[in-house]
This record gives sequence, structure tokens and C-alpha cells, in this order.
Amino acid sequence: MPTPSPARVHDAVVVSNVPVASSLWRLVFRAPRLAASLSSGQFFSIAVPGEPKQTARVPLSFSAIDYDAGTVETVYAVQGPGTRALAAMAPGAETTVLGPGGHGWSIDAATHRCLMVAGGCGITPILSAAVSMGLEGMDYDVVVGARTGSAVWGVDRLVASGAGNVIVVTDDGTAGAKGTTVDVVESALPTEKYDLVLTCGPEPMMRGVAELCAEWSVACQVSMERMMTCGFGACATCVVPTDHGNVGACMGGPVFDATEVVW
Amino acid sequence: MPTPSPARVHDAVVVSNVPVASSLWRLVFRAPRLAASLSSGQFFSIAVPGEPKQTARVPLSFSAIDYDAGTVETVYAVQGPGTRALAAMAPGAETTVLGPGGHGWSIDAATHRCLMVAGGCGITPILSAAVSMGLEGMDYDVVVGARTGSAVWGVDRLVASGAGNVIVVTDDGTAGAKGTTVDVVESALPTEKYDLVLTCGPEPMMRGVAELCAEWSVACQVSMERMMTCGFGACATCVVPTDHGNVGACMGGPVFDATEVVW
Amino acid sequence: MSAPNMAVDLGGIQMSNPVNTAAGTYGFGWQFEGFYDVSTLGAITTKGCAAEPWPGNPAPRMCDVTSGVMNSVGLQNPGVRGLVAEAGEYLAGLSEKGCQVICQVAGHSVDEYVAAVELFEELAPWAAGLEINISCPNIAAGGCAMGSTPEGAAEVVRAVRPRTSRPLLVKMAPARVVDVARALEAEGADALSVINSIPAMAIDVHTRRSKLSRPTGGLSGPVLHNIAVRMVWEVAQAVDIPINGVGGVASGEDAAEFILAGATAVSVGSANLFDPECAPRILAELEEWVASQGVDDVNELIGAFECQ
Amino acid sequence: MSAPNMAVDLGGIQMSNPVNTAAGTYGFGWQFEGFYDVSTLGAITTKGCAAEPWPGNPAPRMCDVTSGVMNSVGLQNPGVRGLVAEAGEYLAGLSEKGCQVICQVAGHSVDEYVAAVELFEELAPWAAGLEINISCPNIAAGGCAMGSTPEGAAEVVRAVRPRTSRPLLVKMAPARVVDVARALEAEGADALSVINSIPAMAIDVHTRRSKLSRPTGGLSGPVLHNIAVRMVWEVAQAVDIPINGVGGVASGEDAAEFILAGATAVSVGSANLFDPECAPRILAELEEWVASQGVDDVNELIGAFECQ
Ligand SMILES: Cc1cc2nc3c(=O)[nH]c(=O)nc-3n(C[C@H](O)[C@H](O)[C@H](O)COP(=O)(O)OP(=O)(O)OC[C@H]3O[C@@H](n4cnc5c(N)ncnc54)[C@H](O)[C@@H]3O)c2cc1C
Ligand SMILES: Cc1cc2nc3c(=O)[nH]c(=O)nc-3n(C[C@H](O)[C@H](O)[C@H](O)COP(=O)(O)OP(=O)(O)OC[C@H]3O[C@@H](n4cnc5c(N)ncnc54)[C@H](O)[C@@H]3O)c2cc1C
Ligand SMILES: Cc1cc2nc3c(=O)[nH]c(=O)nc-3n(C[C@H](O)[C@H](O)[C@H](O)COP(=O)(O)O)c2cc1C
Ligand SMILES: Cc1cc2nc3c(=O)[nH]c(=O)nc-3n(C[C@H](O)[C@H](O)[C@H](O)COP(=O)(O)O)c2cc1C
Ligand code: FES
Ligand code: FES
Repeated sequence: MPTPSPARVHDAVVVSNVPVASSLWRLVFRAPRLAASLSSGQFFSIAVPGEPKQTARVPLSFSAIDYDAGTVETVYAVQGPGTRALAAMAPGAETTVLGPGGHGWSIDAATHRCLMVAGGCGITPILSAAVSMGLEGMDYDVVVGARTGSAVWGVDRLVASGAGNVIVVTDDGTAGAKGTTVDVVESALPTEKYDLVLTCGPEPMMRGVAELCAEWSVACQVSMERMMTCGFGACATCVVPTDHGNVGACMGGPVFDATEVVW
Repeated sequence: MPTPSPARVHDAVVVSNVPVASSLWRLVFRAPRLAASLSSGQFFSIAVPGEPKQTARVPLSFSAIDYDAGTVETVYAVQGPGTRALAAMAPGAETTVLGPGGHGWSIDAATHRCLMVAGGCGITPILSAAVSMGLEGMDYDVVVGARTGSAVWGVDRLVASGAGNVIVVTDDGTAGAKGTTVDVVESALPTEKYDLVLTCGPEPMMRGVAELCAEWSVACQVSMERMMTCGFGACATCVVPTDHGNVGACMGGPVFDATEVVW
Repeated sequence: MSAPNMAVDLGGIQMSNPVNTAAGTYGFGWQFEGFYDVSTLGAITTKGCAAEPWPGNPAPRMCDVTSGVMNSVGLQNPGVRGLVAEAGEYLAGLSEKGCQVICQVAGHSVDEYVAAVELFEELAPWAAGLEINISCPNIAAGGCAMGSTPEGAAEVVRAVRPRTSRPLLVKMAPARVVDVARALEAEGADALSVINSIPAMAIDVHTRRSKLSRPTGGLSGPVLHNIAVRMVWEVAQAVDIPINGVGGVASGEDAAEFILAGATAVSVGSANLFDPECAPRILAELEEWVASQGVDDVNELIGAFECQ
Repeated sequence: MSAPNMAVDLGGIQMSNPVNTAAGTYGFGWQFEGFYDVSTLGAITTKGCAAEPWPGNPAPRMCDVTSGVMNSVGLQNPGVRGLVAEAGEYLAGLSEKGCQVICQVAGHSVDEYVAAVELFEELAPWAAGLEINISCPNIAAGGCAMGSTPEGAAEVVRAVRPRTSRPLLVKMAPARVVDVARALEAEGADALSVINSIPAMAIDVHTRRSKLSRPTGGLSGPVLHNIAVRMVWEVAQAVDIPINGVGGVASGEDAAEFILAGATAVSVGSANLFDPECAPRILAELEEWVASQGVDDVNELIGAFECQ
């Protein structure tokens, strides 16, 4: 039989849960066995009890792990009933988390120089990638895009992780340059020698980045977001169309080689 | 048009909520306008947010009011999803209460001597009746029945209210005499000169008390429990059969003259 | 931007806004006067009444289930004369203030429906329209026993249609809605209320008995909303008469879903019981949504669901 | 008191206990081996498979609604050969350990159902039974388009019945269940799975589009439980073949309600997705309930609902 997902149901206790930017919240919860099992770019799914409009778990990436404390950090956008209910969970609140889910970024030690591109709450798995690469002493720059300045989060942390350049762009120019992350990638790829691009954000953005990478023959990995009912390969609700058919994002992703994805 | 219910929706904040006997909890919440409007034997309905299995409000009687603090006290039995979720509400939790509902005990100042009979969580409206009568300096005894000794609550408070006799009976004899409240009423009515009986508890108990009162020609008021969807006369889900047809317990009750009820 | 036009025409009933109430969850209207000014709603629908009073079913008539309630009231009602005696004056006044009063009509047989319609014609000149309930799941005869097939539904409307010149609505059961709707349109119904509560069953597994006094009851509340939206959409594609969407409306967004699916008006039901102040809030939220859609008339949004 | 007997006979499928899983919510079973030993369940039902692979519908295929989810997966499947290649060995082993494997069969037409049944006959000797899915709400042809009328449902079973001597289950749509169940029994179905998800609609009122890639999807989860219990009860009174109750089972009490209403077995569906460890817990709770009822055999409780 194929290998079942390593995901398990773990008890979790909220340690802190506060807004960090406009509509972005930062949640830290304690779940030691989950913390020990997650690798960069993987996800977990959290149950939000008491919200009738959210029966399935909410799938989330993580931004950092504190192995000593057994805690997981995630940064999430408040979008609808599920994430609103999540934002209402106070320190001490108990729930369960399911994970680890899927496979994360695949980062080859031979990578010369990496460009990471985060849009909106796509910052979350990008930050954990930056932390991993930083620990390995690798060379990477990060583009952080947001609608507006007040929605930008994580720049300090990216810098602290060891990023070379951290470039901020906003749609309205209220922080960093005015423009989109795709604009930045477009001007960077021809001049800078990247051999890997990692990206997470709105699908049109990732598609734009992927097309530029194809044009410049740079390897590109995209972290795809799909509505997920289970998160461990049982329901087929999370499919991404690829050149070898529909692939479930929860087991075959969420990180895909951009050239496989049929946009 | 007939007079609409005086019930309004009030904000409420939980002040304390703790178990006081086996499966009986005591809740105190702050809702000053409700507190000021309730009279003995009336009810209110409390919303229990976050419990998908309890969409309607839970109707409850009150046991005491602190007018200065603007708080209402109720003692409730944990029965099913609604009251379980209520028991999970911690101090500081916010919700809404709807009330005052229905009409309560009608106590004539000319009443000579009253017997109150409480079964299980029926103690709640009986205690508020005792407090009212005590303040008026009236003469009353109380019978408190429960399955077992650990489920008895409120005796001290009844005594403090000014009750003459407080007689405890339990099904298993672990507190007070072994027997039922109906047994006590049966032996008391022929010998003691009561001219009013108030009772709240399981329906078979109230029926037994009502029959004895009819036999001895003592006025009897019963507080009827019915599943309630609205609590203000709009839905007809709370009916009690009476000799003049089905009457809604939320507007025509919950307190009924026992002789009207078709058991 | 000025406030959008919210007035709609529900099969000849001119409503100042699309918010109506669902029969049986709103009494005769006066019960809500303590909570807000009822005349701010577009319409109200009164509890189903028959020619003669009905006692309804024994208690328990209600139980809580996941995200909703089940009821087996069984159309307890004081009869048309009782309604008029209790609330006629109030309802006439409401209608004068611009809130349309829709009177629901109940019956166990075609003859009883006709008798009730005739009584309303005689005693309720203030009624803006009559809604025929052929979908109550809680009575042994009449109700959804008649309304669940196109033939049964058509028979009732064929009989009552000639007895009134007022707008005639029909409250539909959640069964075979496309076929039944077409049959009702063919018989001259002016509008369709879609849907009544869904027959359901809740068993107390300890006593092995129903949680209601009957084996089954009608499920209502948020639990049936998405089923009702689908049925409204199906009916809207099948007929040309307007639809009153009913089922699980507790917010402006819920109401907006019905309108996009093709409803002209929307009835608030069980939510009135859990949250008695909700109807004007739902209206305000709906109006806000209309404005947010960049249109100046709610009518532009009726059926504006975009199939991808 | 010794533990009660929990073994049941679902139309010839000998289950060690009444807990089954619902097709499409349990993959091919192996997905749950990380959570618990799947062989402890009475049976599992595999995702519906057709003779040839199907790609299913585009994303989004799922959205959250009140107390449930809606899906429009559209029976994505690798075909019978794909199932056997991926999981045949695992399923054969499961069956040896005493957990019955029920394979669900999908098709767009009578011929496709027949082709799939023939492939299962050839390639899946370990299958304890076949479940014909005539109730998927998410495909344009076949599925509930065929299974929602007694005639359409009968036609499929008439065609596949002669092709297999194994127990034949039919997964029913939540429509006209009494008439359809009678028709299926008459054609030789051995058991009925009642019910599939209920067609429903969820509209994003800001974009005016469906929250799924199709206008409608199938509603499942706790939201439809009480409707499913009612349908099981209606079917149980109409036919003599056993019933597999499906819909919103998330606890032993939910399962017990189905059994009291007349189900012989019970399938856990969406709850597997929200709470992957739930099925063995539900079985334990069910067993506890059986013991609490003072009987020594779960079979004594099938249909033991007491009408008052
Ligand atoms: C693998 C993975 C990792 C993710 N990581 C993060 C993260 O680190 N931070 C973060 O803010 N968000 C993340 N998301 C998205 C997050 O799961 C959704 O924003 C959340 O589920 C929205 O739920 P809601 O009820 O608040 O909003 P809804 O009202 O349900 O939806 C709001 C919008 O969010 C999208 N959405 C809703 N549910 C999902 C879902 N289950 N999966 C994907 N998209 C959804 C929909 O397209 C919708 O338009 C991730 C999603 C996936 C699949
Ligand atoms: C006017 C009135 C005053 C009440 N006062 C008190 C009180 O002071 N203390 C107290 O403990 N209880 C009181 N009750 C009963 C209380 O409302 C129910 O116990 C509660 O609603 C049970 O809900 P549940 O979800 O916990 O249990 P469920 O699982 O819903 O039911 C458990 C049992 O409680 C009964 N019950 C459930 N809901 C209701 C309801 N809405 N009305 C009546 N009976 C119900 C049912 O018969 C059922 O058998 C009162 C009820 C009414 C109508
Ligand atoms: C307590 C109660 C009584 C009802 N009585 C009636 C009725 O008399 N006539 C009718 O057509 N529908 C009746 N209904 C059904 C509602 O009008 C409505 O169709 C149904 O509840 C679905 O809407 P909701 O989910 O908003 O409640 C009743 C519903 C409830 C909860
Ligand atoms: C994601 C998903 C996929 C499903 N796929 C199938 C399927 O392939 N065949 C089928 O008969 N039913 C399918 N169903 C319906 C379930 O088997 C079940 O009948 C329905 O979900 C009701 O049960 P529940 O409320 O326990 O989920 C699916 C349901 C879900 C949620
Ligand atoms: S979320 Fe269930 S298969 Fe991916
Ligand atoms: S609870 Fe609604 S009328 Fe009494």
C-alpha cells in the first residue's frame, strides 16, 4: 500500500495570539510532538471549536518553531468564519492540531542563491524557509509584497534570519516601492544569479513568478493553497491540476515544482 | 392587540459559575436591567454561544437577585448540550439574556400559611419565592426533594429566608427522610393549615402534589417546564394543556393554577 | 451615493423592502412590537390559520438539533375568526403603515383550504396577499401530504385560485420542487415561498422515543439554509413567477444568497425566535450589501448569481 | 455482564460490528492506518470507482457551511484497475483480518456501471460486496440524475444484478426514498445505503459566484443527520432488506439513532475527515450504548424505535 500520511492528531494549547499587522495575526501554540515533526513548507490543520460555520480544520503553514518550548508559530490572515474564530482563541484555549501535512520546500544544499517571494499571508512558509536556509548559511534574498504598508510583517525577522536583501513592495506604495512582487522578480531574474525561487501568495502572483522563472530557466517551487477537508489524502477535495493529472495538495503538495502545475 | 411580552434582549456577563451539588450548578451573571425587571417565578432565556447543538436559548428560573450589583443568580441542572455548554462559561464570558418571561407566582398578601415543594432543580424558583415571602414576613414551610443527599442544595438559604420548617427528603434516604416530596405533602396537608402550595419539579411530582391539594381544597400553583423556542409567545412550542385549551407556558405560564392544568 | 432602492414586487405585493417573516415563527406580528417597529419590514406572514381553530399536537413540540431546531407544532391556530379578533386591528394598522400583511392559510383538505380563503376574503380586507400552506410536515392530512406531488399541489391551488383576486402565494415543501413549482405556476399562483421545514427525526437513544410527540418533525434554522438556496435557484430557473426565499436566514448575507439565487423577497424564520431583534438587522445588512455591489436597485441583483 | 454481540449481517455481508465508512470520505482505507488499526471496523467502503479513471471536477471542490461541508469532487477516481494496483493487496489483507471491504461502483450510464462491476468481479475477489452509487450529486450524467426516480434507479440495478453474485448494495439519493427503495428491493438489491449527500448551494455574495467550481455541491456532515435518520426510518418501514445508515454520524449516539430507526449498519462519513480518529471511538460508544440498553445483542435494537 502507499505510505499513509505521518499526520497525527495532537493536543494543542494557545500560548499567545495577537494581531501583528492589518488583518494578520500571530499565533503561538504548544504541541511538542507536532513541533518536533514539522519541516519547512509543511502545514498542519487546527480545529476551531465553537464556530458552527467551520466544521473542517483550518490548514495553516508555520513560520517558526521553538523546539525547546515545543511551540509552533504561525502568522495568518483573518478571512472568514474559520480564521475569525481562530483569532478569538485566547491564551490557554485548548484544541487539537493535525499534522505534519504534505511535503515542504525541497532545498538542495547545492543551491547557490535563492530568491523567495511572499505575497500577503504567504509570508508564513517563506519565513520558515528563510530560517532554515539561514541556519544552513545559504545565500538568499526575499521579496515581501502586500496591499499596503500596514499589512507588511516579518521584515525584521527575515533580516535576522540572514537574508541578503529584503525587498518590500506594496500595491499603494505606502511601504517599500510601489508595485507587485512580480515586478521585482521581473527585474531581478535577468540581472541576479538565482538558481532557485520559492514562492507563496495569491495564485495569480505565483503564476506570474512561475512564468518568469520558466522564461529565465530558474527552478521554481510554489506553495499552493487549496480548500482542504482532511489534510491527509482521504477526500480528494484539494486538487491541483498538474501535467500528470490532478494531484492532491495535502499529500502531493502543498509545495509543487512550478513547471508541473497547469495554471 | 394583546400586550406583547415585556421581554427584551440584554447583554450579560458571567460573574461566577460553579457546581454546588451533584450536577447542580450556580450561575451568577450581571445584567442590571433584567435583574430590575424580574419577579419571583418568572424566567429568562440565556444564549449559549459556541454550542452547535443548542441554537435556541436555554430557559431558566432565578433563585435570587442582587439589585445593587445588578446580578441574577440561577441554579441549574446539567442535563444535555445546552446546560453543559452553560456550565463551561467562565467568569467574564459574555452573552445575551432574554427576559423577563411569563408570569410568576401570584402570592396574595392575605395568604395565611404557604407550603412550597421543590423537586430537583425546581429549587430555583422556589428559593426566590421563599425570599419574597420572607421579606414580607409571611409564614411558609418548604419541602426539598432530591434523588440523593449530594444533590440537595439550598437548605441553608431557605432557613435564612425565614422559612418555618425546611423538610428534606431523598429517594435513597441519604439526606433527610427516605421518600418523596409527595409523601411529605400527603402527611402534611391533613394536619397543617396551609392555604397555598407552590411547587416546581418533575411533572409527575407536581401532578401528585396538585391532586393532594385538590383533595384537601388547598390552592396550588405549579411551575411548568416546557421546551421553549422563543420565550415570548411567538412560536407555540411551549404549550400546556389546560381546561380552556392549549396555553403557552412562556406567556400564560410558567406558573399555572394547578386546577387548570389537564395532566 | 444615495441609498439603493429596496422596494420589490412579490407577485403583486408591493413591499418597501425584501424582508418578510416566515409563517409560524412570527405569531401574528404584535409579539415583536416590544423589540422593534414591525412596520419597518417589507412584509410579515402570519401563522397559518384554518377556517376553524386547531389545537395542534401535544408537547414536546420542539427539540434542539445541530444548528437548528425541530418542531411539531402542527399548526395550532385560533382559526381565521380568532386571528381577526386577536390581531385584526393591529394588522390593519400595520398595513396602513406600509408593511404588507400576508396571511397564511391552512387546511386538512381542499374544502378546508377553500373555506379558510373565503373567511379571509370576508374578514381580512387589510391582507395584501394569502399564502397557501401545502407543506406543513406536522399534520396527518393536508400540508405536505398534499403539496409534495405536482398533482396534489395543483389541486389545492386550482380550488382556491377563483376564490380570491388578491395575490396568491404558495408555501412549498422541500420535495420535487421543480415539478411542483411548474404545476403551481400553471394553476395561477402569483408567487412561491420556498421552502417549508424539512421532515426530520431525532431519537432519544436512552428512551428509544422521539424527542417530539410525533415520530418526525420539521427541521428549521441555519441547518437547512444551503439546501433552501439550491431549491430557490432550481425553482427560479423553472418558473417566471417571483419567489420568496425561506430557510435559515440569520444574516444579511444569508438573505443576499437567496436574492442572488433568484428570490425577490426573503423570509426570516426561526432566527426570529432565537434572536428576536434580528429582522431589522438583517434588513440593514442586506441594504449595505446591495450598496456594496455598486447597484442602485436591489432588483438588479435578483437572480444575479454568476454561473462560472 | 459480558460484552454484547455486535456482529450484524448487512445483506449477506457478515460484519463483526455495525461500523462501516462512507464512500469518498475514507479513500481506499490505507489513509487511516496511521491513525488506528482499520481492521477493527466492521467494514469499510472504498471511494466510488468507474471502469476507467475519472478526473473529477476543478477546484474549489469544498467549502465550509454551517455544521457541515459541501463538496463537488465529482467522483475523481483512478478506475477499478487503478484501485486494485494502488490498494488491492492492502484491501485483500484487511478482508483477511475480518474487516469487510465494500467497493463502491460509479458510472455515467448503465453500460459504464456494468463495465465497472465486471472489472470488480474480475480483479477484486476480496471484495465482500459492491455498492452501486446512483446518487452522486456532482456529475452531469449518472449519479443522482439516474437514482432520483424509481425507474432510473431500477434500471441500473436490473442491469448490474446478473453480473455479480456478491451482495449488492445501492447508495441512495435523498429523494423519493420510499418509492426508490421499493424499486431497488424489487430488482434484487441486497441492502440500501441511505443517504448520499444532499444537493445544496453556497454563494459568495461578494463575487456572486458559487463557492465551488459548480453551482451546486453535496452537503454532508452533522447538518444532515436528522434528515437522514428520518429517511432511514421511512425506508425501513417500506422494505425488508437491511439498511446502512449514512449521514452526519460523529458519535455513538448518532449511530444509535440510525440503528433504532432501522439501520443494520452505520457509515461514518465526513467525520472521518474532520476527526480522523473518530471511527473506533464511535464503535466503542455504540457498544457502550448497546450494553446500557440491557440487551446482549445489537440486533435486538435494530428498528427498536418506540412510536408513542
Ligand atoms: C497548506 C495551506 C497552508 C496555509 N497556510 C496559511 C498561513 O500560513 N496563513 C494564512 O493566513 N493562511 C494560510 N492558508 C489559508 C487558510 O487556510 C485560509 O485562509 C482559511 O482556511 C480561511 O478560512 P476562513 O473560514 O477564515 O475563510 P473562508 O470564508 O472559508 O474563506 C476566505 C477565503 O480563503 C480561502 N480559503 C478558505 N478556506 C481555505 C482552505 N481550507 N484552504 C485554502 N484556502 C481557503 C478561500 O479561497 C476564500 O476565498 C493555508 C492554506 C493551505 C491549504
Ligand atoms: C420556564 C423554565 C424555567 C426553567 N428553570 C430552570 C432552572 O431554574 N434550573 C434548571 O436546571 N432548569 C430549568 N429549566 C429547564 C432547562 O431549561 C432545561 O433543563 C435545559 O433547557 C436543558 O437543555 P439541555 O440542552 O441541557 O438538555 P437537553 O438535552 O435539551 O434535554 C435534557 C432534558 O431536559 C429537558 N429540556 C430540555 N430543554 C428544555 C427546555 N427548553 N425547556 C424545558 N425542558 C427542557 C428535556 O425534557 C430533556 O429530557 C427551566 C425550563 C423552563 C421552561
Ligand atoms: C415553530 C415553528 C412553527 C412553524 N409554523 C409554520 C406554519 O404555520 N406554516 C408554515 O408554512 N411554516 C411554518 N414553519 C416553517 C417556517 O415558516 C419556515 O418555512 C422554516 O422554519 C424554514 O425557515 P427558517 O429556517 O428560517 O426557520 C414553522 C417553523 C417553526 C420553527
Ligand atoms: C469529500 C466527499 C466525497 C464523497 N464521495 C462520495 C463517493 O465517491 N460516493 C458516494 O456514494 N458518496 C460520496 N460522498 C458522500 C458520503 O459517502 C456520504 O453519503 C455523505 O457525506 C453523508 O454522510 P456524512 O454526513 O457522514 O458525511 C462523499 C462525501 C464527501 C464529503
Ligand atoms: S484535503 Fe483531503 S485529500 Fe487533500
Ligand atoms: S416558547 Fe415560543 S410561544 Fe412559548
